[in-house]
Amino acid sequence: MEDVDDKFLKKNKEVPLREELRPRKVTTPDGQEIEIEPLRDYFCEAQPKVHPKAYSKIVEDFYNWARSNSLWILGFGTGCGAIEMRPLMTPRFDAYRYGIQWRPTPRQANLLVISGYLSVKTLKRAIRAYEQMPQPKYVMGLGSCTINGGMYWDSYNTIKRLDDYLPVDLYIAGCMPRPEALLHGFMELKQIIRKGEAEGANKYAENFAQYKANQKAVIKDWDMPDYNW
Amino acid sequence: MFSFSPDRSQYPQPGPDGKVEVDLETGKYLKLWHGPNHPGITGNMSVELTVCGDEVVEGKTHVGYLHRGFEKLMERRTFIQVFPIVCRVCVPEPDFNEYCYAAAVEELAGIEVPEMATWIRTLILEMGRFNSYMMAMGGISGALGLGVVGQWMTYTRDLMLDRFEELTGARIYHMFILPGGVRAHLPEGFEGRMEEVLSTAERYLADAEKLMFHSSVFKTRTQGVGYIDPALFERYGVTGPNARAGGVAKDVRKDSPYLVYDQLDFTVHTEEASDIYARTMVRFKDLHETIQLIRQILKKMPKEGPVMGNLPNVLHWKIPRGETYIKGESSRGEYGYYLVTDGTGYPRRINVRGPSYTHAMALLEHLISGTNISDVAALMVSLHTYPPEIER
Amino acid sequence: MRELLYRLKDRYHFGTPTFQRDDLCFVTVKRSELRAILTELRDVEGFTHLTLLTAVDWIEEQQFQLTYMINNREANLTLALRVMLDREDATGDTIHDLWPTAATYQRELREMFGINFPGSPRVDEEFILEGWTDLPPYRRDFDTLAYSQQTYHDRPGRETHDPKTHMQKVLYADYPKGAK
Amino acid sequence: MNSLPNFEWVQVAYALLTLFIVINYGMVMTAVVRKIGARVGGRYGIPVWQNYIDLAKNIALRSKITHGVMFYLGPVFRLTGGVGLLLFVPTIYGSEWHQNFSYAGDLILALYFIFFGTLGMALGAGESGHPHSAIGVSRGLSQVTMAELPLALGVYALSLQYQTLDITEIVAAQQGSIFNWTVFTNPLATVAAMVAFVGTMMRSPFDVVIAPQEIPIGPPTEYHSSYLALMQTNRVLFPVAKTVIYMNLFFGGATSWAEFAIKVFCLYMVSVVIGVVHPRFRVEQSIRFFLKWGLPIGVLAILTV
Repeated sequence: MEDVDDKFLKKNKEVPLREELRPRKVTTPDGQEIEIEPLRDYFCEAQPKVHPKAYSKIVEDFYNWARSNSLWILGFGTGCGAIEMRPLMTPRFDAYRYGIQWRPTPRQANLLVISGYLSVKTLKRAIRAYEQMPQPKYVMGLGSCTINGGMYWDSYNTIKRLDDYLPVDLYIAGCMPRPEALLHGFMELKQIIRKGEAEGANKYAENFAQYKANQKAVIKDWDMPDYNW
Repeated sequence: MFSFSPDRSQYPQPGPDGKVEVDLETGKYLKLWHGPNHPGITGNMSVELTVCGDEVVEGKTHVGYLHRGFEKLMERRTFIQVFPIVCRVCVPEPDFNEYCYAAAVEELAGIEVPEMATWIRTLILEMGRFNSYMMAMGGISGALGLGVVGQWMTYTRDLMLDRFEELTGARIYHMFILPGGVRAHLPEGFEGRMEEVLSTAERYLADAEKLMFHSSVFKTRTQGVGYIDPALFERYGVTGPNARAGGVAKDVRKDSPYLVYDQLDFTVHTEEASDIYARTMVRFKDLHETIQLIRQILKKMPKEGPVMGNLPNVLHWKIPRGETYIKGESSRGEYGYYLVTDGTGYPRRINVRGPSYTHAMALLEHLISGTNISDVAALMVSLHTYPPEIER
Repeated sequence: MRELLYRLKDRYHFGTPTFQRDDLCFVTVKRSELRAILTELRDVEGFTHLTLLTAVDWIEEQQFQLTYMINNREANLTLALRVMLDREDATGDTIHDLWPTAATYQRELREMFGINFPGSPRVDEEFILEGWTDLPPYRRDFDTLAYSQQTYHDRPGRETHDPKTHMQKVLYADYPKGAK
Repeated sequence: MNSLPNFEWVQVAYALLTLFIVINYGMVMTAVVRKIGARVGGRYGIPVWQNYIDLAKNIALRSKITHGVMFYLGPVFRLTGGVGLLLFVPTIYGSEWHQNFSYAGDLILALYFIFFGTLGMALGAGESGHPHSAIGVSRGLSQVTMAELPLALGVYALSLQYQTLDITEIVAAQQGSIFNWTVFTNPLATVAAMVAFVGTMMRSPFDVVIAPQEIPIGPPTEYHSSYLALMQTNRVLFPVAKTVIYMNLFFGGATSWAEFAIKVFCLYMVSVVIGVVHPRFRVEQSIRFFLKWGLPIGVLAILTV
């Protein structure tokens, strides 16, 4: 690996906040004047919490069994891997028979499948989607491009390591991974969950500052609160 | 009978330049993001809708979620190294990129392609078109709530992907067409297995036709919705099935034949209505035409011959300064590669002209105002856009 | 195609045309005459279709080349007009009123090459990139590898070969002859 | 206890037993129905016990947020609608155990409870503040209101025909032969009510409210973990309870659990079969459909009684 090219000077300017997000005065439909500050008003400011496991081991084991057999995937095709997700919903590979379902809203999903490379613009949306999912939640990285950049290793707009930004439970290698590989990945994830090792959400909460620092280093126009729960 | 159509005098009227003035703070309008995390969106893109009641006042397309900087990356790679990334420009129909790029390189470098290779290339392109149309049929039926057709279509597409796998070794990204020809011959017994796939596909398509084109609910949802005025086709760069649905019988395969299309018989299907129904119908007929073409190619193609021409040593391969543009008829319209070389071993500039570029941006923004929110998904799918080729 | 250029030659200044194929021709025009030529070709000669609009960065000559590719669908002719712009302070003329879809191309050029098109709708809005603070990425002096190395972290253990030496070693081990 | 003269406390236990049986029946049946739907598409489909696992999973989720009191009460109201509907309607005719709390005017109460859950959901989902919820609620309410219209007309025709508002008496009048069923004695009212039945089962062509492709996914957008578990319970209970009413009113009721299971399944399958092969209507199109077909048939049913 050649060393970082020091001759190239990266410019890190501040990106101004978008106009509709700045604090300002507005007139409501019934004529009142109110001051709004969108970033504070519209979002909850709570920090993520570490949620302990259930008190009894038997209960926790039962819960983990239920979680592993009812994986609800957020239907968010972030990259080209999304094209192999569709065969999974259809007759040939039918992932539904393993309790895997697709949900359109992050509030009802447990598994975020990052299907392929993440451009910086999508990373922002993926983080928001991830933070809105209820705990415990799992992240699966699909394809070589989430592991180390893959064939986009020199691209200026795609991230290289997904686990810098989100706690990843499982990677599936390949470009692109076949549906059989995905199914195998789901089975592996089930094993991990059943062993009680899939605590990515707690890891995220524990190392929150570090994850945020990584995310903000890449996303220049950070125009949302730190935690979008 | 009283009228069900909404009272439009309550809605904002467009100004002289056709734009609607929207003041969000009156509380009358709602900003609604369709996507990127939305099952009704074709891929990873989003439409920012401003709605008034159930009607869309204004729509802005936002793309860039899939931007990888391909055109920049290609400039950093040698001509042969570009191949692995060129097919990733358009995920559902990657072969077209390979063909266009290979043809552009061949033209500038003066490489001869053996005849057998052109036949196999045509076969690959038609198989890719089959897949792409299957995705489109599944998409439109899914967007209208007919999930079962989507299941059948994706299943049939899987069968065709098996044939791809047999031929090229990969399901999605084949990297089979190289400058100078293709990588391999057809495997033994390929025609018979292809025939099985095609007849299965025809059986499913007959069922799908009953559920879609003979269903009165489907007609109510699609007829007269999403109308594109044929007068706008040229201003907005509408090509392919979207234009053919408006009665413009233009098809690059027919007008300026490339590969072996001049030796094949096929008709260019058109419709007059230029709405979602007509566009779906054109795709459906084209799908049958594609099945027919695959059979024809397999019958007419020579049985043996070299598949790869002579390539220079790729380490020292330099192409003199020049520029060219290669186009072809993809399943969505005119697909083109603009290649500029500067005498070095690397391309100077490659620009991909994807049909979705014009369809999903300017045209969609134009069409979307005035539609019902429920029709947005169907409208987008009926334009058959693939976001990766917009932003590359 | 040749007659067409011959007909227009008297009124406009053309560079030497390159006839790449029978139906494809590249020709350089003057920036001041571009709009008149495009309008005439569109309205009189039937080149009604804007196929693409893009730019090439000739950094050695300190110039941007804008390529307007227009197509006559009846006669199946494609004509590409090249306009050379100065690389410093690059500004083009908007043609969004001739083809509404050109506004999208111009937005992309503004973002990716930094070529401004005053008057084009939404040209200053972000199109593909978000929060981009560096040089426009498609310019030749923007180094994507260095940017990527400085911004994103590599996973240790990844091995990268220089393509030329690696391919030489793997594919052409005995080239040039006797090297082995 | 004057309003319910024959009330005994043991009925509460009996009713809870009914509820338990019906919920379990609903859990398995909806899974089987989804499996059948999947088989049409050529898939294998989910396991029949998948609903139980999903329920356990949703309860097992660790974090939840609330948007306010109504957000919390929304699913509760919705479940109340389902439970109430079931409890005030005789599930098994002639069985003292599964007679529930039915009384002389229960037909009117049942009509009210069909609507109750939707209203509660509207309040709860509205509080979540998500635009998709708000749009979904407005769509859902307008569509359900229109779909209820033919049902109400059919029910009025029925109460005119049998001269009673007591479901038990209506069921009693239909006993004996299959030709005593309302579907044969008053086919017009049955057709009108079946239009409403298909319209309120949240399946194609009338499922635009929760359609993932359009406004994903309508009212329940913000609901998660235990809230969603409550709504899931209701989603298996409510269709069965609704089908029980239809079975009682038009198809002779059930005298045993086996008959109940078969009849409910067959009735449920009506909406499934229609749903699998039809695309969905837009809201105003489905409203137009109910006004054009459901309403005239309902009026005709009243006129011909």
